[in-house]
Amino acid sequence: MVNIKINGIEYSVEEGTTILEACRQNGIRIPTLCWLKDINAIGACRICVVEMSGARSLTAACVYPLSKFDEGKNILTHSPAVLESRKMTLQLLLSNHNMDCLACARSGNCELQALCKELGVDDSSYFEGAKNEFDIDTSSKHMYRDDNKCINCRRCVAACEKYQGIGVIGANERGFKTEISCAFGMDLANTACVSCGQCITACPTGALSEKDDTDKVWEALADPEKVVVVQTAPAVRASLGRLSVIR
Amino acid sequence: MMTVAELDAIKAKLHSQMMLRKGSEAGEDTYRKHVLVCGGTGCTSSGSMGIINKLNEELKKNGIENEVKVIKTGCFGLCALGPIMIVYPEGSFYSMVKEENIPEIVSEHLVKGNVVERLLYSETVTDSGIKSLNETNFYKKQHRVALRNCGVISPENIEEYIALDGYQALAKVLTQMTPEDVIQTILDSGLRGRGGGGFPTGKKWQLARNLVKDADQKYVCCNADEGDPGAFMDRSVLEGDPHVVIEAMAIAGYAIGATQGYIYVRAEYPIAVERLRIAIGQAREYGLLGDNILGTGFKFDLDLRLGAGAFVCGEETALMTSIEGNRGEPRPRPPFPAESGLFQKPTILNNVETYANVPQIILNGADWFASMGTEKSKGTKVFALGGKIHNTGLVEIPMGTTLREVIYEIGGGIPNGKEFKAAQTGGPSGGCIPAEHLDIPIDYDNLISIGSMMGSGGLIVMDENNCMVDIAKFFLEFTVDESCGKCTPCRIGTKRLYEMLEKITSGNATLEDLDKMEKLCYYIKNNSLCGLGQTAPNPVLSTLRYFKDEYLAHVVDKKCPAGVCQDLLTYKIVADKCKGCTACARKCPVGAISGTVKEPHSIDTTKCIKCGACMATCKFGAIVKE
Amino acid sequence: MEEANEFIDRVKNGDVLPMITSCSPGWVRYCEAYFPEFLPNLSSCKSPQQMAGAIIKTYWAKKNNIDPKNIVSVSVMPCTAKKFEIGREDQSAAGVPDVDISITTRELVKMINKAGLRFNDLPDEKFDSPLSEGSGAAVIFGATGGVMEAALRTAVWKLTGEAPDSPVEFNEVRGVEGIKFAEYNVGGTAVKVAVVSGLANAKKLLTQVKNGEVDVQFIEVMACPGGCVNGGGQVIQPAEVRNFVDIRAERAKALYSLDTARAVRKSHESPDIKEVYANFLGEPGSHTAHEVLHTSYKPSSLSK
Amino acid sequence: MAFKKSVVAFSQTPEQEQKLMEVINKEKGHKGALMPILQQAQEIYGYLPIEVQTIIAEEMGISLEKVYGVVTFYAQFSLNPKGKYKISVCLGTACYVKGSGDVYNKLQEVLNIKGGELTPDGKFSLEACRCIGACGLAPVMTINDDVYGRLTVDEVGDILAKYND
Repeated sequence: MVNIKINGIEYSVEEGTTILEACRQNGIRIPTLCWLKDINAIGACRICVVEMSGARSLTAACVYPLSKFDEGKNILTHSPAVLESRKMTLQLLLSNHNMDCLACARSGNCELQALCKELGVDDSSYFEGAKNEFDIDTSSKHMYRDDNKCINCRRCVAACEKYQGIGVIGANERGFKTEISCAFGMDLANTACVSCGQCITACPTGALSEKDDTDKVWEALADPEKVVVVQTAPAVRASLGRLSVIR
Repeated sequence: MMTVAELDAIKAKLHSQMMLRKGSEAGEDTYRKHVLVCGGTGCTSSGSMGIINKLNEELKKNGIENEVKVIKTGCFGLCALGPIMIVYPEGSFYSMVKEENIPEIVSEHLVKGNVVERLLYSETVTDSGIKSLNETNFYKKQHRVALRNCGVISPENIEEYIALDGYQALAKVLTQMTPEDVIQTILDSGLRGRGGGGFPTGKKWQLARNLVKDADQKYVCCNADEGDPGAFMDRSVLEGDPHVVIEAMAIAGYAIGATQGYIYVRAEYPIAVERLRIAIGQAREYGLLGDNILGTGFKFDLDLRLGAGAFVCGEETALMTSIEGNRGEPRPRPPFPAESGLFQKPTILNNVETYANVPQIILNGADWFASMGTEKSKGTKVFALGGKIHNTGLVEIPMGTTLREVIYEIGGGIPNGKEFKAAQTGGPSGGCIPAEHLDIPIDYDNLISIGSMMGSGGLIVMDENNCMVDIAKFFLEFTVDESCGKCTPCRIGTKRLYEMLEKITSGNATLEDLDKMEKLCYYIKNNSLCGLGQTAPNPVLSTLRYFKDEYLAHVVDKKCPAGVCQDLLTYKIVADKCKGCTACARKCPVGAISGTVKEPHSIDTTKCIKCGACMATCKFGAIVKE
Repeated sequence: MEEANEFIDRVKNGDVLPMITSCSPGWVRYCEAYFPEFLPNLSSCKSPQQMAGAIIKTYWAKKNNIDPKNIVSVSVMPCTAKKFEIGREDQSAAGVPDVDISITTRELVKMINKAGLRFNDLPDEKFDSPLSEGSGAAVIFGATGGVMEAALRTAVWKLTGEAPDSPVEFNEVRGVEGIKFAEYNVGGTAVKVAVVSGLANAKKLLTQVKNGEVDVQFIEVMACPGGCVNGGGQVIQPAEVRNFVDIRAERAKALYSLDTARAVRKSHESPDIKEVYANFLGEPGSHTAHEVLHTSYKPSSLSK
Repeated sequence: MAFKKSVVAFSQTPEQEQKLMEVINKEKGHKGALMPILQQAQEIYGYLPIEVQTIIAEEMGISLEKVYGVVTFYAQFSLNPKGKYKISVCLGTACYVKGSGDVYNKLQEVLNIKGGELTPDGKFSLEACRCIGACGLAPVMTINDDVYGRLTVDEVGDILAKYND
């Protein structure tokens, strides 16, 4: 066991537990963005940084395994410096993000949006600057890919590669121009993507979303000539109960 | 398979011959003279290969090809004077040699025996006779440990390396020392990483040996990525003395219990790659790599892995990720490489120069090494002197030598009588050192305390004509291009930082922008995942610290004191110097210059695009830029 | 019904084994692209979505004398791959597509909100007949292992003299593990089955099967880890939730509790199913059944 | 989506394909084989078109996107053929401080192409490169294997003229 202090209070956790999980076990919530349990622990977005005594710079909580070398260290999860850093990280992300929230499929259910609210972003154009302009891939029957809303967290890449063993999307180019896309900028429909949508449910923002066919259903319902017959899958009812449905 | 005895035999056989190159008369050696020609990248680019061929041709013509041996060596260090040729035992130092000088040198010096003074390096020619190389200013204060063999032995002949105690350290380690002894020696020597971080090498090896006891495989890696622009120390060691790195890595393998090593070399160094390939092949041939080395049962082998153009791969975890065949993106630490590095096995990664010191420490002992340098920075450091300096080249100085000595005494000062402004160390991760710190002893901790860092050794000297804001912008442009793009602070932060610098150098910035920029710098330093991001703001922070007035000039007065930032310059015609010859008006691409013939002309600054064509054509120096 | 029957035929006639389920369109596309050599192993049954659509546009249309061209068959699915499946070849029993529009759970949520429905204030209502009363076996399709259990319930019932009290619970194939194995003694013959979810797990299992390291007769493959409950079309849970709550297990639990609550828990006991077979299909695997409820596959050459 | 196929139609000789297969089979067994294979493939073809990357991906049993992701990360790998004469201007600090930026701009002006591009006739390709370690000759440029040191802007014209065959 490793004895550490979190915000000054003593705790002891199993060796190898990350700072994030150690805090969670003791009721302390650290915000995350790019971390997806088991498949995407890469420390890329830097939202989950914390202060740790003895460290030269802030430490990403999601990928720091506590060991005997950390005995007795004190971890500050919400110090002013930490909160300021998390806010600046968000402002940097926004500076290269298409902030068209009002027309976005994920408005109200977007993790970037929620974090901006939680961490008090009050000037979304604080870091004005050049933005990438990527083409939007609408080639597939089931989804579209809008990389102008992508924050490079790579959760979708992890889902496609680790869950599905397919990996037709990934990080291409380098630096600011890095883009999550298919090989040679190919359309998703020309790749062996099996349209399973695991990347969509992994995506924190509106960069990946299913194609909306509801207008066609409304049209059919309104058409007196047509008889509309609807069948529902068993699994639908298991996830329909989410609060946002029943206002 | 070779035994220690055979190793010693080779050494004995060649030793006397090698002494010729240390200035003693040729013993029973068949050759009476050795002519060493520099085969480093700089000199090769200036045609030293042609010089060698011409030399061989001329020697045959004069029938003395069996008396004079021609050897292609590594870099001597004084690149500014390349191509370089030295004739032993006299040690006559011919500089800026051209092919057409060869016939004269051969007939006059090599045949008749009188040195062609006209072609010698001027400084060595004094009225009291020819000064030897080591007395010249460039070499006097140097102390060559890592560069010991560079410019002395032929890098493509393992036996010349063996002749100067090559692989004796490995023999000593394998036959007389336990792995723990080796680590203790390195610890006691106080050797710290020469890649720039300065982590104690002994400690790194100790961790790799002890952290994971039952690892089925461990790795020894060499960081020869040397991505810092303006740094070429590692290149010179690899091109001049590749075996020292091979021997040191074998010793490291024995110390931590690894049987496989990788050297990660930049693809931009073809000559170094070639020399390493030859050296590894010869080492295997002589049984100094592979199974049962020197009959001691120790097994160690080495492979080359080429970089492919990514500065970030100089960072240790990125380098390992690259060797694993991926995008060279750094990994979070811990786990540190000593616990889980290459292919998730315990790994040590040291810089070329760090390894170059190891055999010497083993042979001469930790105290010998600890006697050099300062209290916390032991030994010597190799610097690559470049930029606005006379003696561009390679300099190895004991830690503690001051910057003034390096620039003025060894470096020969600033050309064209210009004023020294700053020295930049540590490349894109480093900072600048202004005139006020010229007398600071160079070592890890001092450089960090003044906001710069040791870095790998690139030392770029800048004079009054360099604009420090422009230099900071240059480094940020580099980092933006070389960032791997994985983490937010570096991917987006450095881009915003670069845009802010562009705003300043184009005269559109406000004082508030300066504060915002400084805050962004500390944010990037504090939040980036790896060393590249954490140090990317250093060039900005250190220029802000020492040259704040230049920033203010750009922001408040909209002026660039050094006359570099195009947008802030205005071209003006000095009325009394202008003869009205209309040459400038005709050259101006945008018709911004007006005036009648023979009358002083004037430039309409609103139209002027500041291309400088008028200034270039004016014969009377009537056009100035401020 | 059809799948259990096909499995029994394959075992009896010594056809290609192991038989692999074909209800997950993501998995079918994966098989066509990455393991074309296993296409003969795929059950020729259409997916439940397509079967339901086919029955609606054939039997149900005739029964209510509606011209199939005037029927808009809509499906609400936890899956985005269904949007691709409706356009596949060999999926139009009545000469018109079995399913015209497939929307995800997320799109249904949008429609509910747009329509201003307030479920708490609405009385419970039954689905319209036919096909109104799904059996317990059908409900658990959404969890990994559910299709296998459903098929086993019918297959075991058939191979053990159609006893009404034939086994109904096959716990070995339940649970969220990516790869599950089980062996059952069915009427004297040992039947080895495997259940995988997540295509990376399918890749591992199929490679083992190809190399002969694993001997199984019947495999259920679900493209999405945990089965359709964790499908690509489901309501998206933020990382905050999915990192600390096992969504797959929670949602599966809901389906298994619905199953135990149902009176009818085996497909062959469902009155609607019986009616369709009696009035239209005849026997499982009959010619009509083949025409209406079965499809075909072909390798894909898209860039991997 | 802008499909980034290379500008030149792909054609390969049997020897090239045979050599490529040799390289793949030799390296495939070692760990981290992708990088050496890509480097040697670029040696064989001069660049890495989709056809070559597809062969490598299939032989190694990895996705084409994995290969493409690695290729687009490193500056040395190129999707388009380089010019008959590869011009590489060093923009390292030592050269930059001595004016290699002006030489680079002059070249772009004379050749009428931007950095990273190829002249329409395929003769010259121009790129800026990181320090090649010849700082003693700053500012430096290389054209294939020839190295030009201590460059001035005016020399650019006549250096290019030497490569007119």
